[in-house]
Amino acid sequence: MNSSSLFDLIGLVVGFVLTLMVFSYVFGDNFLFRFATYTFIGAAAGYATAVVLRTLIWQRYLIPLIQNPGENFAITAPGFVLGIWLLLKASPRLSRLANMPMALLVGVAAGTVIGGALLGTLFPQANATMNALNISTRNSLQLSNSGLDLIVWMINGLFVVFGSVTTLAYFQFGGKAPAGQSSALHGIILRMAQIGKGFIAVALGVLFAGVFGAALMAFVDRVTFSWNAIWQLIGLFFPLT
Amino acid sequence: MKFSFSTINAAVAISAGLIVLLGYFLPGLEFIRSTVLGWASITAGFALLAGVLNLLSVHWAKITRTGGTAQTRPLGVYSVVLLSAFLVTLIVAGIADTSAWALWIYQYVQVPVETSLLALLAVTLAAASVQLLRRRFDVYTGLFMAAALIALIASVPLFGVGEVSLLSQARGWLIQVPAMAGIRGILMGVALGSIATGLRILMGADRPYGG
Amino acid sequence: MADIRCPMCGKTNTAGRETCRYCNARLTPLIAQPPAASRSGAEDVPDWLSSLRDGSQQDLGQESSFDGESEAPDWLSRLGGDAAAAPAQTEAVPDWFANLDGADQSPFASPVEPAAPAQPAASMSDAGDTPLPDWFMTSDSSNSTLDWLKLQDEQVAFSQQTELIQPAAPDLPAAPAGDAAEWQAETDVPDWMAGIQGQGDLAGWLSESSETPAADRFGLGDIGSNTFSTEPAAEESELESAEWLSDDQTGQSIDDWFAKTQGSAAFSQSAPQAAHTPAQPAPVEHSGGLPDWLSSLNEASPGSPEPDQDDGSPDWLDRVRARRQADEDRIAQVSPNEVVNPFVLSDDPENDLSFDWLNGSSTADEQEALAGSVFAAASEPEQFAPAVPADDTPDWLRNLNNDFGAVRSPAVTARLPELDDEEHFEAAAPVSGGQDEPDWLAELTGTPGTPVTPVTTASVPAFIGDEDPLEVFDEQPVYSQAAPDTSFGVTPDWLSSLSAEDAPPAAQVSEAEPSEQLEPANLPTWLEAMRPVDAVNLEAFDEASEARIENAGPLAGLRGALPAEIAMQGVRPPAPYTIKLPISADVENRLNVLKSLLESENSPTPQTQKAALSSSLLVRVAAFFILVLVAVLALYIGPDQSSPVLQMPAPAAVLGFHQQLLNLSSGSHVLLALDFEPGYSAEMNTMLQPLLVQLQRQGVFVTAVSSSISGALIIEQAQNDLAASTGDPLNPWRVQNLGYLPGGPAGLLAFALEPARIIPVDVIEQKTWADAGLNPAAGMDNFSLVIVATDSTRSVSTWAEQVGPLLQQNEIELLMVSSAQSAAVIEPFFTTYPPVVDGYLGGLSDASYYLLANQPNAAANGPLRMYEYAYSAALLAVVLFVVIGGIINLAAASLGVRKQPKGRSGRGEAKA
Amino acid sequence: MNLFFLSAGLLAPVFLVVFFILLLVFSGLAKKQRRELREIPGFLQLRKVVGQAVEAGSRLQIALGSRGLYDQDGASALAGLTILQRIAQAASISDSPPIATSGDSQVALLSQDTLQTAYRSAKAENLYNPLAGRLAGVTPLSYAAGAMAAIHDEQVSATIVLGHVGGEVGLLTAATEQTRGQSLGGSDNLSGQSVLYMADQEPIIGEEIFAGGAYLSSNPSHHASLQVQDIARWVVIVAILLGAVARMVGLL
Repeated sequence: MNSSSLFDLIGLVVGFVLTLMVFSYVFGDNFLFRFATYTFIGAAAGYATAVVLRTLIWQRYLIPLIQNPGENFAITAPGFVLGIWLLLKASPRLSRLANMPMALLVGVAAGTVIGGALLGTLFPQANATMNALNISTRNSLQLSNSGLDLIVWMINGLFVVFGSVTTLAYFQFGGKAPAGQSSALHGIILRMAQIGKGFIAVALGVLFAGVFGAALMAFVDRVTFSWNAIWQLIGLFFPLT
Repeated sequence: MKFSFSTINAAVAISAGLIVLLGYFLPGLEFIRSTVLGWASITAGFALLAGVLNLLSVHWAKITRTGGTAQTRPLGVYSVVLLSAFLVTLIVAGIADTSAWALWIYQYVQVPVETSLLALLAVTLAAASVQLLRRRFDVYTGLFMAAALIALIASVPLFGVGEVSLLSQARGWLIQVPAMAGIRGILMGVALGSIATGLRILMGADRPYGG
Repeated sequence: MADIRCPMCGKTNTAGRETCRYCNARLTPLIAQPPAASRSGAEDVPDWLSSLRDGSQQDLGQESSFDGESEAPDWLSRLGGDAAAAPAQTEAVPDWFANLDGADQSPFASPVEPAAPAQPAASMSDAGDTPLPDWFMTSDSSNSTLDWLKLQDEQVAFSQQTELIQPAAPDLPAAPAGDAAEWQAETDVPDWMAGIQGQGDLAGWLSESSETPAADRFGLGDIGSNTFSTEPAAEESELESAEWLSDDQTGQSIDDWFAKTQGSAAFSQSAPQAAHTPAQPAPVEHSGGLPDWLSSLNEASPGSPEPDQDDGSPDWLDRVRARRQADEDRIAQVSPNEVVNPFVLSDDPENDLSFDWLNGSSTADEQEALAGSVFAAASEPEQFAPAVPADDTPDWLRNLNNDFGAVRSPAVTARLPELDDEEHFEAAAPVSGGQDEPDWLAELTGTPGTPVTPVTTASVPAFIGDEDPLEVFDEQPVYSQAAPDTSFGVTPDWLSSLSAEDAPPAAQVSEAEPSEQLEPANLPTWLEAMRPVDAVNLEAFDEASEARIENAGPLAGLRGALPAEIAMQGVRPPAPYTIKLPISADVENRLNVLKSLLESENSPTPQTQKAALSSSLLVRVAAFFILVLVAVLALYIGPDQSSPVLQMPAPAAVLGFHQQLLNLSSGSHVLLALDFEPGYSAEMNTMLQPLLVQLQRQGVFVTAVSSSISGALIIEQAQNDLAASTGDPLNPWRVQNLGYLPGGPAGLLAFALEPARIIPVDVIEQKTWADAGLNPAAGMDNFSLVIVATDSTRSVSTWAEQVGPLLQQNEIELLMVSSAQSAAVIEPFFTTYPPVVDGYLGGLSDASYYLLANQPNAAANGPLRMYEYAYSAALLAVVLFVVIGGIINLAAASLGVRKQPKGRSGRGEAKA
Repeated sequence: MNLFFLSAGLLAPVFLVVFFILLLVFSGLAKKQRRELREIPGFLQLRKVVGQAVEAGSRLQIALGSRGLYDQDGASALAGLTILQRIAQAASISDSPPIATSGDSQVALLSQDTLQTAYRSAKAENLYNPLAGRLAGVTPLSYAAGAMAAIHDEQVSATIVLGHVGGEVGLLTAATEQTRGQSLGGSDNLSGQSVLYMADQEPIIGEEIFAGGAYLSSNPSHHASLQVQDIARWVVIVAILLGAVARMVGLL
């Protein structure tokens, strides 16, 4: 057995044992689960640290700065200063001195958030909703133009517009409550909000199915892995002639 | 002194945010915007180091905790495990972050545990789904469960039966019409909230950076 | 008003003085204000006390008009006002009377002594949460006493008594109901129960009871003999004296005091009939399975559920009440002979028949007997003195010798010949088991062969029951005559005065036996057993030897010449069984149940939560094993290779995806973004393999990047999987691994603007963009297609929103390979116009469609098919599990709502 | 370059400027007069849970999610930090102060700053523990595992999810159930949102997570932002309806 296959065999056993350790949580929190998860958290953090130190800081920032200072100085040097300054956050006493780099990060994040939300989400989604009843969009999807299909498409389009609008209306926060009514939402807004909540429930249900499906796929993968590991180990110790 | 510090921090945050934001609309600002993004990107890398130091200090504190109760004392053992795994992986991946050893750790430690956690999620979600209607019994929960079950059962050909066209069409309609409408509404609402949150920071009204 | 004897110097002081004028020692206890108030007419005097003063002025003639609903003061007025009523009073006399008495017995008592009455005194003065209702409950006994006083003049034959029970039976609930109401109104059961448990000695107290001859704890002692019920009290006093003395208002002290009061009441009522009834399971369970303070609760509310409805008294109390109710029902049906069931009737404070044996006490000798019984009863509190705070030595121990000196008093022997008529016997018969029954009756009923003995032995603690009736009854007069002093020696003046004023019969007896009056005999036979010499009935020996005249032999004609023979008759070895506990297995089981119930009340966790938690664990474990089983079975069976993979037409998104890949020319570059976490690699790599194989076949160069920090390894793993799947690990075709792209969407946007600047080199081979045949300055224009493989909805929207517009402007197509959980989010970007996403694979099903479109063989038997097969089996199983489990759970919840409106499911109903 | 990007390029700055001006105006008005807000059960539950934790001396965990700041994820994390400040102010006097866990280093550092600010404003800075704001894990699933460990180790009575966390949040809710605690909150991540909708008694949905500041504090800017969001909402709704009709009839 060469070394690589030995490592793979050890890895197979390690992976199999770790899988069983994590599954033990089904019966409640226990030492095995903790051991596996803490090992995983430590390994992930260790790898992330290695990637940041080796790949980011050394390979992508320092080497280019050393090789071609003129071109990279404007970006890399201030970035390094701010980064090292930020490391003061690791010290409880000096933490407050490192607020400025954090302010930079938060400011950049705020600008990115606004731009992304406006140009990336709000306008594209509003535009897409407008197109729900756009016949040219339908043509671009090469769908048949038979009468029934057209009616169905139209109804679906109305559903999409109505659903998007009512869902957006559901989030209405305030208003002026009429006398004798506690809720700030009333009348048509309340009705729209109630309908919108139904669309939200359906949407989240579909998304939940996706989450559940992905998790179930992982479960099947673990069972498959364990099944193969068991047979491999059996074959190793009790070779079938 | 404190006042000036907080003011300077707020000024930095607002100016950086405005530069990045205006860069979306004013072509002339693209270079300075990418420069600021570059600073932030490098700083974010160091921020990860600071965060990892925080993680390590939390677990170091658990190991060196004095006067821990019988209940908290075993936690030190777990923290030792975590720190050991951290050091081993750091050394292995520090040499070469795509070395055979790093790949081995990834393949036989990280992937099995992560996938097993997801598999565990499947079990807990199944158990929680069974008790959902008991916890919250209303029409919206009914819609939620109905949509989830239809989308789930029709995501692959039904076991032992094959594809059921009605289920497939129902799933397709759910995803393309009501679910898409709901998702769009949620995304647009989130966008509005995000814009307001971002603008509050650019106004200096919110200062999560400790200003 | 009697003078007060100073407990320190022993000199008498005039009533009303608080301190001794000779030694300045305190004469009246600090807390024993009622007597002082009753003398001085001070303002804040409890009602019962003020009415008591009125009652003390009443003449005896009023007693006939005394009704069953009368209040405590009335019967208190009868306390000393009427000898016939005295037994009733003694029923209600709390043990602190006995303490007082004990104090009087020891003039050199410790200074703690005056504190003895503190507890009950405080209890009386604090009616809000203390035993005013208890007084009422005990007053029931007095009321019952008065009921039977109405029958006092009738010469009642046994048969007549049984008839009298019938009209009495309907009256049972009446007064107690009222009492229960008041009791409920003025006491808070949970509070005092908490108080008891708070003291933490109830359970221990019960277990202690099971180990000691504390028969009275189980009511048997009450039913049986007050003589022996002193024992547990003394033991308890030793165990709890600290609390007892220090605590004057806690529920424990109050209830304990009340318990003993009731115990004495139970005794006084039940004792007379004890002789007639064999041990019954119900009474054993009722009186014996409960501490007497609990049985007193039951007595307080026969047939009235209020207490346990409102005060939340525990279930076991209800059960006991239920059993008790059943017993009452049974009584209503029993034959006259069974009617005088001492246990059942003794439970009921209303039961006036318990003293029917006194009905015939109009003749002089019965007056004596009555007085005897009166003071026997009056002496009971002494037996119940729990703390004996006066000093550590119980009274009976101090008066031991006097007791023996008192045995066989002339008064008793004088009465013997007078007992002649059947009526007396029958009238008295019911009492014969009791300790306070008249000795004249005792001697009669004590003869072997009468049903008395076995019955008594069966129904009282072994050390009582196995006593020779003769001996048991022989002791009675001692108590009788000692009673007045022992009970009222140092009682507060208002009481001592009351008792001093009247009770002529008692006075007669007192004259007859002045010395015994001072010597309360309260000797448990187990103590006799410990003192064999004392256990010898010397009096019996003396009397018998003097009475005996030799009629043969040389000593013929001589009286008392050969005492030894008599003496030998008199001498008995101590009964070794006297220290046995007469606890049946039944009683012990009930005791254990009671203890467990009381202890369980300290655990606050609601049962519903436990149930919910355990059920969720059960559901989780069940789901786990079902999924494992189904997946393993599917893997073992495997898909049918011959069966068609998919019949339905491929979705438009898959067709678009397939078409865009086919449009790629050889040598073109593709940017592949692997934005998923390692946990999703199983699903994602399974979906990616057909894509990578296709790209490899078309000779397309792939540059890979990942926004996951493990991205470099994810890409490397995909590369290795590809090599393994193609069976060609040395394939020169390689993916350029740019590794981790930091900064999230902002970094992604920066990368989209200037990719070569953000990630200049390959992380594996350090190849630059130029080395890979890319133009660093061209940026994204190097790529003819961008493929994003992701598991995250956020990643989908980020690529579509941040990079999508740029790609659209540069007319670069964007394809996506998505996990099932993010597939739904891609749809809006695919159906919009112009489409931001030009095609996508969402989940295993779409991947199968794609595989079927370009690699039919792999679609039929590749790993994807196997995964999909096992996945569909597990999916069907889990859907069925959720549906069936949900229905069952919902049904259980709706049932739970009916049973328990405050349950967890109730919240769900409320929300619905 | 189609009509949409052209219109977006023109309309977006206008929309943004109007939004910003309205925000300033309503912030001034909100200092004098507050508008009535609809009831969000999730925030009522949040208040209740915080109150119960303070009374019982039990610990709260605020899960700020596993993603960074640089997009809507960042927005939800920033919103979560705002709510964290309110919760920390309320619970700073508790025997067991709250802990904030996150899966992103920057958010973890910001949570420390936020907690310190909250304790300072509550005049209890000496009670501030820097380790209360911690990085539980560097990847989404390692974050979930770390947060699960915190739930078990720190005797957490309630886990409040306020940030960008995916479907793995189901592991947190499972751990909370095992410890008989409560989980509540919301996420702008649609996968996480769907799981929370299923697992929580009173889920906080989508945009509601950004309203936490207004519902939990009296900061005028937060109330003003809700007013502006409502105005912008109806502008978008009207625009969608008009645009849909216009495109249906071939206009635009």
